[in-house]
Amino acid sequence: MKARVHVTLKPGVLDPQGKAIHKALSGLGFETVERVRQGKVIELELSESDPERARESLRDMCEKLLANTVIENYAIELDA
Amino acid sequence: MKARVHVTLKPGVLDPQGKAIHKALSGLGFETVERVRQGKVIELELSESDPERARESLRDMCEKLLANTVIENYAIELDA
Amino acid sequence: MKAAVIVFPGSNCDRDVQVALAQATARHASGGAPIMVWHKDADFEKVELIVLPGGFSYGDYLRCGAMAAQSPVMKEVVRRANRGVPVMGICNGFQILTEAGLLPGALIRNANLKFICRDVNLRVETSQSLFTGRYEEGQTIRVPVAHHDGNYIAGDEEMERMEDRGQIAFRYCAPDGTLTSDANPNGSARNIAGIFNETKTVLGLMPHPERLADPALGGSDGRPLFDGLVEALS
Amino acid sequence: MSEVTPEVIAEHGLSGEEYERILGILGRAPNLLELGIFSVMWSEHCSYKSSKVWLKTLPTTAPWVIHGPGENAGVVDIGEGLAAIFKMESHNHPSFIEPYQGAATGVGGILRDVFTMGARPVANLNALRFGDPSHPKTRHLLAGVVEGIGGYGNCVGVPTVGGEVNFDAGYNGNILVNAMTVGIARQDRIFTSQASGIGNPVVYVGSKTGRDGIHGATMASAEFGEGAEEKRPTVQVGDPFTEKLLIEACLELMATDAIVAIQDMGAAGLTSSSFEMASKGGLGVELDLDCVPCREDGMTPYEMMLSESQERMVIVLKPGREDLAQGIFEKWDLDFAIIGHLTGSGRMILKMHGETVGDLPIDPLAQAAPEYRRPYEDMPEAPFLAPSAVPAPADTSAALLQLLACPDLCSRRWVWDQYDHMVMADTVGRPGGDAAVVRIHGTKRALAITTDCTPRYCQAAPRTGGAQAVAEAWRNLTAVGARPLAVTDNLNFGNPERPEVMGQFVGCIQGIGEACRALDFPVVSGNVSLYNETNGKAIPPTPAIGAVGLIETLDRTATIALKAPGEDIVLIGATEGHLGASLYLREVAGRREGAPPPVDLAAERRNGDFVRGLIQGGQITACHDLSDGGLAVALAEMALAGKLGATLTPPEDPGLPPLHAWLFGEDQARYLIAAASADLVLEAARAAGVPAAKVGTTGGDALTLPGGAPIYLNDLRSAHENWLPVYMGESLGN
Ligand SMILES: Nc1ncnc2c1ncn2[C@@H]1O[C@H](COP(=O)(O)OP(=O)(O)O)[C@@H](O)[C@H]1O
Ligand SMILES: [Mg+2]
Repeated sequence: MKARVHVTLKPGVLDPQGKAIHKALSGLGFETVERVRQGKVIELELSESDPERARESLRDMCEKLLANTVIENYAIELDA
Repeated sequence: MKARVHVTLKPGVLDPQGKAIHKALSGLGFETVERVRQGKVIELELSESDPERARESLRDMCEKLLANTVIENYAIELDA
Repeated sequence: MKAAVIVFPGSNCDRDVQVALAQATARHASGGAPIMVWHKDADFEKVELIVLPGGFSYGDYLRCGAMAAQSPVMKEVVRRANRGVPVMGICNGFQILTEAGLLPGALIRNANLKFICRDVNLRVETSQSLFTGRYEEGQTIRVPVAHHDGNYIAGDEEMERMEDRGQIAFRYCAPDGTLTSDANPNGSARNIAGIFNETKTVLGLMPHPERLADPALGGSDGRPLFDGLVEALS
Repeated sequence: MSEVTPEVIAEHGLSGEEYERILGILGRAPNLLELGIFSVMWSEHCSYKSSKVWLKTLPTTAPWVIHGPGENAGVVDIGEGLAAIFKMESHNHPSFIEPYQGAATGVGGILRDVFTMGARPVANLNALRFGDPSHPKTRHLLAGVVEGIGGYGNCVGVPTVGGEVNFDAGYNGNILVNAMTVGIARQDRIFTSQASGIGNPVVYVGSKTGRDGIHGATMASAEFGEGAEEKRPTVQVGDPFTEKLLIEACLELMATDAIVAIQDMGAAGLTSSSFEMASKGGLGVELDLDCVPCREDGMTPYEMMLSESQERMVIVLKPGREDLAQGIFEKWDLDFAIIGHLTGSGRMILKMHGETVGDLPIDPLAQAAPEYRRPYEDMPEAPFLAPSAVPAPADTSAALLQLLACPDLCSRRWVWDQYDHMVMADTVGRPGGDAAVVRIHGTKRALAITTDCTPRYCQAAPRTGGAQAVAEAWRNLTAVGARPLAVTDNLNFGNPERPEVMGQFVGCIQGIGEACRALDFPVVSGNVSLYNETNGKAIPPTPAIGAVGLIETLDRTATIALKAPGEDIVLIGATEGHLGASLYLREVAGRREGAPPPVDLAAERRNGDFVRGLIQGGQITACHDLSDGGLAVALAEMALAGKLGATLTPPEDPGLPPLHAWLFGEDQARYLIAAASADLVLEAARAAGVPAAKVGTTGGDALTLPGGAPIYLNDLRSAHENWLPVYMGESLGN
């Protein structure tokens, strides 16, 4: 089973990378850009076939390692 | 309009981060994990309201800045 | 005094801090060089001080310090820290301490997105700790930084609590001790370079005192930190 | 396996004549795998076919040389049973295509060459050449290369302590990224790649093999043209974390008695490493490709043998030591696999799924590697340009400010701030001085390290330029009080099939050889990078010289910083005011012409030995060698480093050249020193037959030149420090 975990900064947390990208895009003349935030996406392949168990184990991975819940949120997506 | 750009390594390109995360997850006892790849997700807010023009401008941003097309692929998602 | 330096895969200042501690120990007390503890050794001998060294544990992949914080030895470090054994994390060690929850807040990418290696000036915010007893409050010292992710952040309330409890150990400052944004190499909130836990038994700092603890290297402002620790713990 | 057609042969960069030779060696047609192996082994990159005959003319021996060229890196005796092991290598083409990864893997590769021999790497340097600052790609390439070098070196925990950066339109389409590593080993623990012992296991360690950089070695030998960027997928990604583990694991294994021979997998990966080991030992090797750790499914023998995946090594173990070795590599979380054994057959036999997929004779292939004596044209040396033919500036102070702020002379702080130059806590002389000074851990001794080359001199007069590069490296080591020991070179040139380019190559090598001989400064390792061209236009000839010297005791060294007010400044060496090919001529007068300053090797040696004696005798307080920009620039750099002003006064001497030539001329074999009093120094110089003159005094907060208003150090500093950060689009003051 394939899964994707999105890890993004919590609202309000400073995002130096996003800010720099925004600045660089403006510098390149992309004037329609109003806000940029950068996050991570982690793609996993699991030998687990039960979606419930997969989701639970992914949640556990996020809490323990994949996200720093002090500053980050995560979202889990399972491939059907 | 909100948009999300996923930037991932091209298939076959070494992903040291993914490799290390995989090892760390195994070390933590997550034995169902078979493969891990790490990518970036960039969330943007655009003042553009025309989806076609937005998509085109995002493609341009990816080619010029957001993705390193030598080793990375990108995918654009527009929020309805 | 006996100290332990924890070695994670990718640590690269482990020897540097071992040398600085060994020299301080030789100057003041017996006890010999610190022991080096491999990250898989969850069980190591009793020590008076635990040091998490700088470097790139696990390549700094995912997030700096994240994987190291989950390694077997860290469970033991957390247990001992909670029992009051002094712990110091330098640079990557500081990042590991925040990831392990022993210190509040987080260290994110430098504001200019670049790795920065240079001497900076630090203002010592308190001399009332095991670690800073040999400095004077308000003293300015010169110590190098070398990091990519040293931009300290914490929530507003957390930050106020830390200020109230005197948990700020060091701040980046101009040579005359004033806190300016030019003196802040990485964008850290309130120019913070190092913090304590509530009981001031755990210290995390981004600068590397072990790199200027030997006059042959062009300065020794880092030395009192090691001397003070050895003296306090012997 | 697909068929070997004439197109396939051409794609592999083999000429018809070379293919005939292959048929002769095999007595049959090669299969694709075998053809691939021939192609990489005979590529310019691996075989040195165009340069070999000339490299042989370089001096390579001295009583202190332990291993000269022929090993992974050169080895010299540094006393106390220790050896310095070092080499420089190019990663030019990959860095142009993907600057971050290209530069990063360049650092990884040169580190492996050094720790393969048993050394702990203690210092990295990098010699970089970029195109014109106004070229649209330059900024991006500079940013990526510097970030990549830092990204790799910082993570492995080896300080990056020095290097050089030049800008010239001649590199617009072909930048140069040359990386150097210096390591330290015990003399009784030096490892080589010479295999021995029939039946001994051949072991693979490190990272898994992927489809990285297949044809990379061939690419590095092929000229750039339109569409070069299409070759992108061959880019390799470096994993410095794995490299760090590999260093520690290899050094741990090296402390045991388990290793017979060891070799990193560099260009042409498993092919050239296993070939080289067997060939040096006069043996054969049989590999079972089913055992090679692979990152991807379904990899073919061709891909496995030609992959350039990074962070991998091949080791021949003593029999019975497999478990010991495996334990160490597993402790460090690295792959470990026994992939074959040595044989007495003299052949390389490759097996997969129980079948022989390749069978090549080792010695004939190695010995029959093509060697070309390519035709060359002697390159005429540019004519002498009289100082009086170069206009004086309206204001010498303004000219100095302009020079100090020019791309080739401005401060490189923006670069080295991104490199961890202090990790390992032995960096005594940080970037910014003449040579980096790295303490030998646990001792009071130190290595001095530098890289140097002045391509505009090499372009104007290859032979003089080659000699000058060596002389400048020697001078930089001397200026910190070190005894120069040996050289590694990185010869970057265009297409050797063109006689003009070959002429530049030959001229530079001759100059290098002369200088190395005269200065007792042998070449112990190096690398040649040819075909640095875009659309038929070659880069300026760039023979980068890396060099290492020894400081016996750290309290007898010197830095460039002025130390105290009221001291005398003395110029050592003769000044004729050579402005040909100088930076003053280019930047201030806007001209590029004339011969470079002549290199008088006897004077170089005499003056250098004299200065080193002063430093070792503790008689002077600061020392700086003179090079780009001449006297005025050198003094400005000393003032900035010491945060102390100075006043420069030309001596009363009827033979003095015109003032601007005296200030900015680039005559060689010169040093500026500061001392409490000039008298003793001048007297000693007279006794030694060394030209010396008092030219100024220290003090104040400004630099005062004859013929100009005083320049406050703050203004001097902003001129010097701001160009690079401003160019890179950064706000200042941070
Ligand atoms: N320009 C040179 N001068 C002296 N020795 C050289 C030069 N170029 C290459 N060599 C030597 O030739 C040998 C092979 O070089 P190279 O193929 O670059 O090494 P590696 O395969 O370890 O990368 C090395 O011993 C190297 O030091
Ligand atoms: Mg090699």
